[in-house]
Amino acid sequence: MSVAEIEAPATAESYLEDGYTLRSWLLTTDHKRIAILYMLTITIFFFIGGIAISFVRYNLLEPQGMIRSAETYNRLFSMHGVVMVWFFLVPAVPVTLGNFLLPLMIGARDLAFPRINLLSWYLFVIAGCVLLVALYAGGVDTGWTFYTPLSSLYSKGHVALAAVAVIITGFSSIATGLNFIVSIHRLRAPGMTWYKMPVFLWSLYSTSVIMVLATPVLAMTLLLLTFERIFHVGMFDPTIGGDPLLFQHLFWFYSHPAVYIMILPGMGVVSEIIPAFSSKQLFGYKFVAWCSVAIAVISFLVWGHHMFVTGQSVYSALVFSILSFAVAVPSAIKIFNWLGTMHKGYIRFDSPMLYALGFIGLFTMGGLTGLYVATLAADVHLHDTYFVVAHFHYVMVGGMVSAYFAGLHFWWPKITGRMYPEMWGRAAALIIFVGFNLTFFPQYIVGYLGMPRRYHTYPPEFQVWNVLSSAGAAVLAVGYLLPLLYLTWSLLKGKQASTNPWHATGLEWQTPSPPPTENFETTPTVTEPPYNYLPAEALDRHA
Amino acid sequence: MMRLLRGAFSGSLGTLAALFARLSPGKKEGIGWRVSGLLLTWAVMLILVGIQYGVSRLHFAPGLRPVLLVLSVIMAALAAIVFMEIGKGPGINRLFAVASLLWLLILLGLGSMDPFTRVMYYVHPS
Amino acid sequence: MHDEAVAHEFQYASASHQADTAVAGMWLFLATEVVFFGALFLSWIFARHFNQAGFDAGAERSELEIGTINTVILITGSLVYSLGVVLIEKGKTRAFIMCAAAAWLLGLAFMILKFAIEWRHDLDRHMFPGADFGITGDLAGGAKLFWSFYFFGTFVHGVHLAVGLGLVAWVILRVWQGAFSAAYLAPVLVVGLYWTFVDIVWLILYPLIYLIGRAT
Amino acid sequence: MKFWLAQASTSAPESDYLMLALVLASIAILILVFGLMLIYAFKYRATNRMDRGQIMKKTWRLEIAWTIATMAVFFGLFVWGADLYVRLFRPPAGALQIYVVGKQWMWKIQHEGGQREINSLHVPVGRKIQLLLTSEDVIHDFAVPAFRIKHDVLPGRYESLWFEATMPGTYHLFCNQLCGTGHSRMVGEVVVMSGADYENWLAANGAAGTLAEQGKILFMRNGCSGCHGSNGAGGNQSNSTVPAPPLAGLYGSPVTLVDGQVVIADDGYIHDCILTPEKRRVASYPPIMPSFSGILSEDDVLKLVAYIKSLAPEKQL
Repeated sequence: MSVAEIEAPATAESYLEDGYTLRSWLLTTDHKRIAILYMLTITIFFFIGGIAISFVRYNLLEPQGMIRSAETYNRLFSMHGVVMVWFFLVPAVPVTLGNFLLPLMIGARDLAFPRINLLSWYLFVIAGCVLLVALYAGGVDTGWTFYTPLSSLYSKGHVALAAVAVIITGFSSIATGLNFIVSIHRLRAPGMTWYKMPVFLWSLYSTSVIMVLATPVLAMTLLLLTFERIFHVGMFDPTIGGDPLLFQHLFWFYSHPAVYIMILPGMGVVSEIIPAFSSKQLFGYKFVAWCSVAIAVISFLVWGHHMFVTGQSVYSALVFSILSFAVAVPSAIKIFNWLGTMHKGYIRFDSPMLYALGFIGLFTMGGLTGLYVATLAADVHLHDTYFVVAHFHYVMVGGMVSAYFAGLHFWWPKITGRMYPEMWGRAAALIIFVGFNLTFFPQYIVGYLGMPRRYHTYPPEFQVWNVLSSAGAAVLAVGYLLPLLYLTWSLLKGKQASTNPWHATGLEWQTPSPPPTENFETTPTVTEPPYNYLPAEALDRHA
Repeated sequence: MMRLLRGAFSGSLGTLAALFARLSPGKKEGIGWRVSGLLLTWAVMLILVGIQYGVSRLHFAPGLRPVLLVLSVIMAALAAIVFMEIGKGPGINRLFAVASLLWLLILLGLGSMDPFTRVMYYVHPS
Repeated sequence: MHDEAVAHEFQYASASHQADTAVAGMWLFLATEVVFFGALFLSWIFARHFNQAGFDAGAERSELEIGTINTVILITGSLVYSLGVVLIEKGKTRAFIMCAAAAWLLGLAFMILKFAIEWRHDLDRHMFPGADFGITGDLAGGAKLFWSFYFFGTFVHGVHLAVGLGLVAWVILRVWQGAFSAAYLAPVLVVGLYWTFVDIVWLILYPLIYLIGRAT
Repeated sequence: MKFWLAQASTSAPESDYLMLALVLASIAILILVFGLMLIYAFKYRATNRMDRGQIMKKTWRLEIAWTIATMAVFFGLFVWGADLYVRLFRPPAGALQIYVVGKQWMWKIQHEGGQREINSLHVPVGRKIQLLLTSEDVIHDFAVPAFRIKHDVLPGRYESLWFEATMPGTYHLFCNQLCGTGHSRMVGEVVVMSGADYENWLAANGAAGTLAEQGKILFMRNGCSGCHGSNGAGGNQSNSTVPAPPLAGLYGSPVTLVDGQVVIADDGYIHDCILTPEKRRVASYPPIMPSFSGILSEDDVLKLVAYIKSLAPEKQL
């Protein structure tokens, strides 16, 4: 079957030309093709989630709500949350850029378990279909957090279906993480020591650790929830002495580290782009690399900070609060190291760099407001208000989506062999930055003023901020539609890309764009440290 | 340092497996000693289950509860070391196994901290 | 004929490189299973901590004898499969098939005892925590929690064992066909790891279900 | 358009100082990060061919410096926030107790004098108020932004939350935990009044007896008196058929449970004894107390608790 001979075919035709039938795509085990399949799938989900939230922002234009039914409104924001978290943010960078680049970056021909990789995409698609069935049947109204006993005993939405969808996509995520970890351990090319790996791989490794060790807990939790939902009795049922807070503990044991599933790969992308466009080595390589691991480990120790006002033990709250501050330290270190990389560099402002700088700015703002909600007494006031909404959107959308776009623009020539129109790329980066701040900065203020999350109607004094936010959302929507248009355009009309259009270092830039099916004609031997940028050369190049 | 720890860890597992083999009669090489190692482990596990069952029949004191759990943990460890041969193969096998236990500890430790320290509601002595 | 011993997927340097990697992959998968069941164990801690009397009263009604026999069966199943691995490594393919078949039958015996006999017995005694639950009065709540844990936990474990039965059957078939042998053992080892792990999970569930609640 | 939020409780200014510190720290860091980013972007643009000089190489000292600086700031913030938090959730002495029951989708409030209101809470200014919160169905969350307080309201247990209002006025009361379709309608108002106005309000809304008096009626009607005696004197062979613990004087006193644990009989304990008696069974009595879960609503339990409290001699602990 998939057992092949050692020597690869000598013809180095690109992976895109390796068969044009639907079957050659749907049954492929090539990590690069699977990355493309994933890219198409998550793009669909990104826009499904986007449409749902457009209705939400539309509703909030008026204090009494533009949408008449509160039930519909609840289902819209719940669907937005479920789709965006599990079907876009969690998979986004790892399964697309990660899948495509990991073997290239370690000098391997594929991942360790190519068929499991394909299986993980199929699981993802099946999960997506189950979710769409749930959506078609009427959706869920519990928010993406599925808190019991609302979700288990009271909700009239299709909680069990949605939970099953999330469980399945969880297994897809576990399969991906498992593949990445084993590949990094076992398939590095000769000479590719741990400290010669690009930081992107360190962050993918850390992300995979979380995927592999946190996701199973979510699966078990949602199975328990489904059991309780079906049989009307279970471990979270307060009427028989079950503890609804147990659900929150288990849920956040996954879902807090999951935030770092979303952000760590983004940090990895930025750690590649900043040195490339500064023509300079990454400042403090070992610190940045180990900070990813530290974030992954500490992220497991902080979940209780979602529960400071839920009736959790005060002692637990104290422990979780101080650990939450601890997890912010490595993030801060990373930001300083990126700035250190820019220092005395030769900085170019191509679109990937603009997105990356946008990431640093927005992520800093998101991270700083994370301190507010990690501070116990401040969280008492801010918990479950729009402040929290703004905070995690700054991290996950301002940070993560910017980083995804940065990476997409950076490696687009490698993936597709085409260049996109640079001016459009820069314009979109700016529009997204402006639109994003217009959308979410007002939410910090309205949150501090007390507006609760997930409100279908609200007191009129909050209207100004909500209208501002909705206006920003319209700008943001334009910003997100633009790349869809010009990147698609580039596939048809874009200029042919050279092997290394950005003059970047790294193994992936030494193989043709797009790469051949077997990635490298002969397995490379690595001798150089990563980010071996020579400023003098850069000077000549731009002279 | 890491290498030393790793060496010590896999070494001790190997010793434990070998110890079980040596304790048993039979040839020290070939299939013989591995088979007798497996059989001996199995016998030890059966004895432990026997103890667990016997104690439970006898309506034991509440203080013995942790002991019953510890017996199970010992059996699980024996299964991992002897049946699953955790000492063999690449070192990452051990790394993964240890990581899973560490994360299990985090989950159970930090998770149960809340119920064990929670004051359901306390009235200040007014 | 294709020589399985030297062929391997093109991202690997050698067949043994690939085989070792497959085993490592299984270990990592089992690590995910540890935290998966860890969540179940945490729910046990919570439920029992807040409702000790009721929870233990529920546990007292569990079938200690069947549970103990099942524990012995699973331990023996792991032993037999491990013996088979030792034998096939020495080229004794037929002996492996005997061992694996015995392990499979033991697994089946567990399933029958657990779901056809014990579960039916439990259901007959109205132990399912539904409308006509057999334990009434003050302790009903905690007992319901116990029996929720029981049915859910044994079900999830049973699903794992069912998957194990499928895998062992597949290994027996492939060894029979000559696809796996001493020269190419990775799938045999990988399935063996999973098989014993299902046993380990039961070893932990056993005291949680049958033993702890019986203290006086 | 509102830019600032009223500070209407004693903890509000404290919470705001903490917020202010956080805002100032964030602004300083934002200026640093954005400033460096913009300066570097401009100064070190590729088209600027100025001599870069020696590139910074040694990183350890720098890395450790900013790691320690960050940790120090963070630790300070942690201590500050933790201190206020602990004080916020430790119930004060001598507070006026008010019971709050959340249900889909309304707030039911009961005063000690028996006055009841829905979706509004009247309190006097300048007095410590302790809220005892519970829910009849899902998890709700009682939040008053102007007081900077918030706590989840869980089914099956009491939560305590206290505040001292400092400014008469009417403030928003929100449910902050998604609780189903009507979540955004589960809002109300907190009316802070002067002491005199509050007394007038209490008098004008006088209910059918105090909470404890209403509880006494329930005590008779639900058969509690059958075992515990008509005045909560306790049961023995002489005055009732079954032995049951006396309730007079129970409140606030230590109780020994079957497992040897000693607890103080507080609101939560009595609540549990009525609804889930098996959970914390008292020693030296047979386990015959039936559960009233599903028979008594949370409001009724409140009244019973208030009645049992009223049987305790005035204790000065």
